[in-house]
Amino acid sequence: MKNMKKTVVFAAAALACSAVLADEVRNYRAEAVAMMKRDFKAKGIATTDRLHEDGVQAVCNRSGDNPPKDIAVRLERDQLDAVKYPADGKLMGDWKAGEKLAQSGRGMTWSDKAGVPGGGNCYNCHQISPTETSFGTIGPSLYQFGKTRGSGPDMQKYVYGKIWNAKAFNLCSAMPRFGHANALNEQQIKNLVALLLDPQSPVNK
Amino acid sequence: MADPMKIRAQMKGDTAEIRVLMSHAMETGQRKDNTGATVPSHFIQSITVDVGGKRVIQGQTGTSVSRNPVFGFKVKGAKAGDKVIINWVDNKGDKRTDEATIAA
Amino acid sequence: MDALRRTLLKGAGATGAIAAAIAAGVLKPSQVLAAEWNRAAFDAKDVAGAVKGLGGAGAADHAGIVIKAPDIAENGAVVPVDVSSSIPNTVSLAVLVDKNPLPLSAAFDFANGALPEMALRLKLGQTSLVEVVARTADGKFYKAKKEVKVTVGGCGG
Amino acid sequence: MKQRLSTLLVAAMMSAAFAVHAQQPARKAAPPAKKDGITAEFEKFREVLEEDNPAELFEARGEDIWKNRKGPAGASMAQCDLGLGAGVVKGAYVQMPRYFADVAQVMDAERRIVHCMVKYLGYNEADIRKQPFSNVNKTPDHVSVITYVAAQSRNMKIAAPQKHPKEKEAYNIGKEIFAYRAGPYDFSCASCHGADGMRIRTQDLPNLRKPAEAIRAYQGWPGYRMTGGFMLTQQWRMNDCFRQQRFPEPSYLSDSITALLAYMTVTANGQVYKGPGIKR
Repeated sequence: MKNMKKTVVFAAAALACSAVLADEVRNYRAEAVAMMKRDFKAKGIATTDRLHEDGVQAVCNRSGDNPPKDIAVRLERDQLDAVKYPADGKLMGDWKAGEKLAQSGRGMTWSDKAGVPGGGNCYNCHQISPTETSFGTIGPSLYQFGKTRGSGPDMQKYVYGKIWNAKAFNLCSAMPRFGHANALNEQQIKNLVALLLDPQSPVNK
Repeated sequence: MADPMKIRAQMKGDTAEIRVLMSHAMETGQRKDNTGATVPSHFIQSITVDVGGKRVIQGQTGTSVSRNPVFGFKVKGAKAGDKVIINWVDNKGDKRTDEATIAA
Repeated sequence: MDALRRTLLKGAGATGAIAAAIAAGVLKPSQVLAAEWNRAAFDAKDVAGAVKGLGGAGAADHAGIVIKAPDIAENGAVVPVDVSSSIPNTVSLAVLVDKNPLPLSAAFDFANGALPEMALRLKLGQTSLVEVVARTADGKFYKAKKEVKVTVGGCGG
Repeated sequence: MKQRLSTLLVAAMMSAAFAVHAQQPARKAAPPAKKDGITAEFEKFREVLEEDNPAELFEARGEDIWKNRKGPAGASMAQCDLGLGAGVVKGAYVQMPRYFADVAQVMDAERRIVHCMVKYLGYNEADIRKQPFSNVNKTPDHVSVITYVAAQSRNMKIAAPQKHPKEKEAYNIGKEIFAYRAGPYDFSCASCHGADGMRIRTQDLPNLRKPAEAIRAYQGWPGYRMTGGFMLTQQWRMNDCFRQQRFPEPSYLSDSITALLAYMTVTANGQVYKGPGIKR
C-alpha cells in the first residue's frame, strides 16, 4: 500500500514538468466527468462509485492508454504485488468448468444479481477452443496457448496472474482485472488456467 | 387491429417482383414472458396473393416464420398497373387485407 | 374451380363437403384456408412427420431445388432464405427447419404465372438443416437441404 | 482507501500533463483482424436483410402519429421544430444533435422528438421515462416517430452543426466520455469502439473515431432488432453499451448521452445516411 502511494507521487512529479499547456485549453475532461457524475444513476449492483477512476485507470485515461514507460513499469509492479495466488499452491482447475465459464458473458452489469458468480467473458474477445466459432477479436487468439507456450509452473503462475490482474503485465491492457475486481473467484480463475494450459483441454489438442 | 402491410410490387422484364412486410408477433407458444408464464401461440396461418384478379399464391405458415414476416414472390405475365391484393389470417382469426399496384 | 384451388385442396386434404361448399359459392377460399390449415403437417414434431403430413413421404433428392441461405446466420431469429425450383411444373414448395420444435415453416402453392420461388425469413432455434420439399403438378415430391449454423452473437450478458 | 488516494494524486497532478497526449489515438488494438469468413458471410446477407427491413412498419406508424395525431389543445407535430423550421422533417434527423434556442440546450433527435411529443401531443414525460425503450410487448410511440423522422433523412449527408459554442462543447465533452475508462472492468466506449477490425463474438465493432465507421454505427439505430423483433434507438444503444461497460445507468435523454451522440454524429459528418437499420 505504501509502495503504491510512493510510486504514484513519483510518477506524477515526473510528469509535472511537461504541464505547460494546461490552463490554455478548456478542461473538457473534467467537465465530462462532472457531467457523468450528474447524469449516471445507481442501478442494481452498478453503483455510482464505479464512475471514480482508480490509479491505473487515471494514468491510462490521461495518457490515451500510452503511459510513459517508467510510470507503467512501476504501476505494473504494484499491481503484480497485489495478485493473490491460491494458498494451496494449486493453479490448475477443471478445464471443462473453465470452458463453460469462458462462454458466459455475464457479471457485474446492472442487470446481474448480487452474489451470483459472473462469467469469464472470454469468448467475447478471444478465440479459445477450436469448436467455438463465435469468438471476438479484441484480444489475441488463445488457441493452442498451452501447446505453444508450455504448461509448467511458471506458465501457470503467469496465466493465473494475468487473469487475476492483466494490468500487472500491461498497464493499460484492454482486459479486465478479474481477480482484483472480484469479478472471478480463485476457483474460477483456476478453471480458466486449466482451459488454457491443461494438455487435455481442446485448446491444446 | 393489425397494422397495415407494406407491399412493394415492381416489374422486372416480364415478371412482377412482389415483396411484402407484415406486422405480426408470430408467437411460437414456447416463449415465456418475464413472469415465467408461457405466451400463447399467435401466428399467421394463411396467406393469399391475388394479381390482376387471379389467385396466384396461397400459402400456409407455421410458427417458425420470423416475427414481422417478410415474403417475396415472382409472378410472370403480370403487367404494370395490375392490382396486387394480399391477405393473411392468423390462428386467432385476426386478418388483414392490403393492396398495391405493380409499378413499371 | 381453377388449378390453384384444386392443388391446394388436394394438398390440404379438404373434404368433399368443403369442396362442394366452395363450388356452390358458400365459402370463400380464404375461409377454406383458415379451416383447412394443414394441422397434421404443421403440428408434426419432426421433419418426417411433417413431410408425411404434406403427402410427400419418400420424396427424392433433386438438384433442381435451390436453397439460398447463409452458412452462418447473423441471428437465428431472422434467417433470410430464398428457395426456388427449376423442376418442371413445380406447383408447391414447403420449407422445414429440422431442429425446430415444429419443423414445418411454410407451404406455398403457385399458379397463374407465379414462379415456384419464394423469399422468407425463418427462426432457427439452433444450427439446423433447412429442408425444402417441392411438389409437381403430377403429384410427385422432391427435396433438398442446406445447413445453416446458428452461433452466439452478442456479449452474452 | 489506497485507490482513492492515488486517484486524487494522479488526477491533481497529471491531468494537465496529459492533456495533449489524450488527443492521440488510443492503444493499439489486437492485430487488426482481416475480414474473416464469419464477417464476410454476414455481409453477403446484409443486403437481403436491409432491402426488406421491418423498420418500415414502425416508420408507417410514426408517420401516422406525426401527421394525424392531435394533442389535447389541438396542437400537432406540425408545430415541432426539429431545427429546420416548424414541421420540417426532411433532412432534420441528420442535422441533430443541434442547439435549440427555445430550450437553450443541445438536443439529439430522440430528445427533441420526445420534447415535441410532450409539448404538442400531450404525452406525459414521466410515462415515457417509465418505458423509454421498446420490448417484445411494446414499441412506444416516440420510437415509431423517431423511426419515421430518421427515414425522412435516408440517402442524405450527415451534417450535425458545430457552429454554436454549445454544439462544440457537446462534441468535446462527448469525445472525453468516449475515452473515459472506469468501473470494475476498466472499460470505456473506446475499449470496444476505438480501433479497427474488432469484434465481440461475431458482432463487428465500428471504430467510432473514423468517419467511415462512425456512419455504420450511426445508421444502425434506430434499427430493427432481429432478437425480439422491435425497434431500438440510439439512446437505447448508448444505454446498453454502458450496461455492458459495467457502468451505472445513464439517465434517459441526459446531457451525457447527447454529448456522446454529438461526438459520434459529427465524426460521421459528410457520410451518407442509409438507415433506419436492421441489427442482430
